[in-house]
Amino acid sequence: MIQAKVYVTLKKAVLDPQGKAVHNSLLSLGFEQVKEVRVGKFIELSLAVSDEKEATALLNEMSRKLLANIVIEDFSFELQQT
Amino acid sequence: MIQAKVYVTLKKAVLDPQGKAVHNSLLSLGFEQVKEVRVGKFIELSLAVSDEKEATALLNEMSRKLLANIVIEDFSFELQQT
Amino acid sequence: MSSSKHKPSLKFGVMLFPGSNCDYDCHYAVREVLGEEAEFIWHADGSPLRYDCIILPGGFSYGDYLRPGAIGKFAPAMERLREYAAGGGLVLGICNGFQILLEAGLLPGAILRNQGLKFICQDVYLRVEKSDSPFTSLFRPGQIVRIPINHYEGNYLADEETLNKVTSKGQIIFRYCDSQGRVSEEANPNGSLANIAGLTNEQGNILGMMPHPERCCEKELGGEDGLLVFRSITNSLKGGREAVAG
Amino acid sequence: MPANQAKDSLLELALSHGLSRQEYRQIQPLLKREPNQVEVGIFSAMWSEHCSYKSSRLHLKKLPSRGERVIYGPGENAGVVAIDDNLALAFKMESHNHPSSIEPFQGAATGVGGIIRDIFTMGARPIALLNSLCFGPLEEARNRYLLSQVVAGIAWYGNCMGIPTVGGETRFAQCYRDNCLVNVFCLGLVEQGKIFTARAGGVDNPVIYVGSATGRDGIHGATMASQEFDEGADQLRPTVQVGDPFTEKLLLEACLEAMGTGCLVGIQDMGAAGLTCSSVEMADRGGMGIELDLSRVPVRERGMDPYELMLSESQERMLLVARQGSEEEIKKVFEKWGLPAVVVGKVTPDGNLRVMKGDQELASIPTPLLTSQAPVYDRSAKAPAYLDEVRCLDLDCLAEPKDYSQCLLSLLASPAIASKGWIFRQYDHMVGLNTVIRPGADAALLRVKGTAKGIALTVDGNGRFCYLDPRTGSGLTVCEAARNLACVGARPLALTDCLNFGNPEKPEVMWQFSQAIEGMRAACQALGVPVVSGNVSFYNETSGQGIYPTPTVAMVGLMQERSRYLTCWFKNEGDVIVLLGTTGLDIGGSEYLNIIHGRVQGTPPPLDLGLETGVILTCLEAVEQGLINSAHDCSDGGLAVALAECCLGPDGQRYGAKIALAEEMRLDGLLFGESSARIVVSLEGENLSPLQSIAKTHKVPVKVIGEVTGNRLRLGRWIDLRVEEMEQVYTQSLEARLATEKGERGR
Ligand SMILES: Nc1ncnc2c1ncn2[C@@H]1O[C@H](COP(=O)(O)OP(=O)(O)O)[C@@H](O)[C@H]1O
Ligand SMILES: [Mg+2]
Repeated sequence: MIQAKVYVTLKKAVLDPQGKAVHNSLLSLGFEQVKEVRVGKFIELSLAVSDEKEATALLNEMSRKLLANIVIEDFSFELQQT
Repeated sequence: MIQAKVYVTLKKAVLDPQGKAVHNSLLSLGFEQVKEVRVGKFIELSLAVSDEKEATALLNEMSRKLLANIVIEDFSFELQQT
Repeated sequence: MSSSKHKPSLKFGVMLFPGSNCDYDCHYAVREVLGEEAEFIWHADGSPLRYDCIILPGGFSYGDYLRPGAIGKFAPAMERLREYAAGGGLVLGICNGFQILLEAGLLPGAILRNQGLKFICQDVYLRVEKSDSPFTSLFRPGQIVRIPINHYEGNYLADEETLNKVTSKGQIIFRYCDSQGRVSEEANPNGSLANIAGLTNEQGNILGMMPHPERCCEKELGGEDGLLVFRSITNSLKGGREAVAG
Repeated sequence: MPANQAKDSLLELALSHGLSRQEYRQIQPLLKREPNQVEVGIFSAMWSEHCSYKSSRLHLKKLPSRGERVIYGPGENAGVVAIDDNLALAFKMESHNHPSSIEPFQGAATGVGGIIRDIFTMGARPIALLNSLCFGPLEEARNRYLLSQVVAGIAWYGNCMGIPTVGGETRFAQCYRDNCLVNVFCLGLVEQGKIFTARAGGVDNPVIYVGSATGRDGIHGATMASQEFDEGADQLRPTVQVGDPFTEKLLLEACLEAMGTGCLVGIQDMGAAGLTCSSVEMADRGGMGIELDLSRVPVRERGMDPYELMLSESQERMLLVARQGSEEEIKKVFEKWGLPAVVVGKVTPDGNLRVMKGDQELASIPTPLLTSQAPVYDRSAKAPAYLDEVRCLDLDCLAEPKDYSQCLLSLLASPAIASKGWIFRQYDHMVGLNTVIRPGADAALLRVKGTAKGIALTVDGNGRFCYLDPRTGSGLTVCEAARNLACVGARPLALTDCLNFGNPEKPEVMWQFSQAIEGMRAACQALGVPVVSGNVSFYNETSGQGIYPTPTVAMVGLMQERSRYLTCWFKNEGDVIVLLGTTGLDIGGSEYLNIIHGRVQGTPPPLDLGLETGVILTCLEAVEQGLINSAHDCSDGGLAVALAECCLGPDGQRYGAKIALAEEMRLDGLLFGESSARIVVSLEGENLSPLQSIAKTHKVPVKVIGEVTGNRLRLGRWIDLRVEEMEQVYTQSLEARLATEKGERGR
């Protein structure tokens, strides 16, 4: 079994309305130390796979096809054997 | 400057409709190896703070107040000096 | 109430995804108001599509989970839609239908959460940027129309190259404007790039738009501007015999 | 475990569910043996206030529930009322107050999900939603957070379902700070021959579970709604349920399709107390028993025990009884929609709820013990002491405002009065292609496709009036709802209510409750409006602090010829403005007194049911004869606010007015007093005399008070404002207050 964590984030060049709103809220709550906020997705998957290479290939494919919209988003992931 | 990554996830016992829908979709795309999917949030913040202790305290407070809805969500974070 | 003054001669298909919720409304607008035939296309049905025009209706296919349209794009019927569209068939994607077309790569760009982050249901003004498309053949160039929007995610985005391309190729069909036709930031309800409310593919046979024309096809519901979209479609399909409105 | 220690822990369990010791002791003699843990759970849930109506039942019986058009009254999942020989409307309102104060977004969302299931359970396709919301003042961040999250939750669920939210109401008072009210209403359309009820029938017919799998959500939910909060309410949190409108949409379509197969005998949604309540109610209504096998129930989590399975309140689930042999056909329908359908039991002849796990019997209870033999209380009632104090309002000590224009602007800016556009813009109010009058008017109007008919909807409540005098207040609430319908031109058909009160074990609360029922009964009888469904929410208290007694009423009206509908806005320059009804010195309990003087005092305006009926009928007949161009009732803010609102048409269609009033009383009373039974209408001069003769037959005073003209509202010498200025204040105030929303949860 492999536990995977996929991070999906908006591309740098894309304005992040949600991040901006969270930033504004944080500022108005007095957290002035916050300089930038970006909001992305964090997807946890359990894979019935033991080989990390296989898992990596699968995750690349899943992310490209579904988990991220590569027109506007980047993705990355981490694996952990369990 | 500290770069923080906050992970917000639904509590274990809480229904994750989004995760369920993504899981079903992955299955029907033929990714039968996927056994579970949970969808959470991934928030990246830049903090104009140099002390990690201070950053930790801030992040705890921000998460509790705004970033996570602690009634149904858990959060965790990682720091990185930049 | 049905305005079917003539015998229906055209057949529209309305694609039904799990979670679509404007499917009946589109069906109603086509049959009862426009007076043409309409049929539902079940998402899981993979048989070839034989229609004069296919509508991808609004709603929340797959709950809009992950991203609007992200899951719907894999439906077997969508595979058929690609073939149908490649053969030049007319496709109208409304709201969630537009989002699915973007996710499927049948239209350029992507949609983000509204700038204000809130759901918006209200009438907006649109300027018709191109009146010689099959979807706008009965509009006057630059005509200002009023059609409701209804979405969380209508904030259209594309990279610079794409924007230049869709602009220069005349793919932008509708832009958000004010009642005087001014395309401005104030008149932009959701933050869309260049106030884009609707655009086509390069071939011009697929239109995606956030506003809901099916919601304003009858006076009783607050306006008939939306009907002009449907009438334009039938007009083009029938060879453009109808005269341009007022 | 020694026997009496086990008994103690069962008592503990019952108490933790909110049962009293005495109630717990009643179980053994009824059952004629000691209950086990699962049975105690089942008894506790079914005997909870929420499921048993034990404190309210005796009072609810007093409400008129019959009428020529009533097909189903209270006792079903929703009331059903005929609108012609073929079509009927199913509707009901329900509260989700407690879950919403714990988690406002999900609490409100699952409230919407629940009421929608109640409607399609009847075989009706839901076509409209309403909501009634009460919060603490918006000055406090926590209240702004609650309001925005509740609205977002309702929007998320309703919008995703594709059911338009066409109206609602939103009120504010300090007493709702820790107990916000979230009442949601749903209406569906059904052909009379296709109505379903929640009855089990036919021995050995399969009981089928459909929808989402069962998790540990909301265990204790029904009992949570039957308990006061204390500061330790946080501990109740793990019970929060998360909604899945996508699954509900599939469930809706699948259930309606399954109903069309002719295979279904009965159907019931799983709401409060989940599997327990749904199976007990189905069995009981059908006079049958039900046997369930828990090993077949679809689960989301591992290791759930029978107690949890029976009491889980996971959302988006239904229980069906189908004809034997039709299992496969039913399964096919649900499969098409991607939903599980699992036979989990069967109908039995013995009238017992029997819970099995494989071959092992876990519980066996005759259902009447859980329903008709559940405790019923005639709780003692006593007028609260606060009344003497708050009811005396010495007008001589009340300074009259110096600047009435400013005063009107302050009222227009008050969140109770200001436009709720910020809220209803977030609701899809057009899907379904039926919305003829959108939110923002006195009542919403839906068309009934294929007919000339229209259905008008309104929801009203007035906690402040009810606090000062629950009987008059609730009567006035019913009248206001009927008046709102009359203003668009619809005749009242029937109503549904949510009765939101404090702790019924307090005699003062019980007094408020019984008085409110009295007022509602009287008004319903006078207006001829039956109460066909409803819901009671008690224990809206935190640390002993209760809410205003707040009966909320959603009324449904019918227009035979909807093309004649009216809105409240002035239509033509030069039209004559007329006031139907009479103005008394009614400052008590008014929004003016509250906002300008910061007082909640006095007595509400008198309830004159004869005049109310007359004014409503006058308005209706005038609409039906095409005599008038606009109609708007006077409510919060009185005549001056009503007139201002008439000027502020949608899409910037603004009209001014010049009004002359005789100074027959204190000016603040004249302008802002809230005398009931008043409607402002505008019409062409030539229609004045026919209007007068209609009014005469109903003994309704008619007064010409002015004319539609220009772009200012001029009210005597006292008020002179540019309509544009009023509009700005009116349309932007709520948003401006909420813009200070920092997203903070504020706890
Ligand atoms: N205040 C009330 N007025 C009239 N009828 C009521 C009232 N409260 C409850 N009822 C009726 O009692 C029955 C049980 O209500 P409830 O338990 O809330 O329904 P459900 O089980 O569908 O949630 C329903 O038919 C409801 O219409
Ligand atoms: Mg009104």
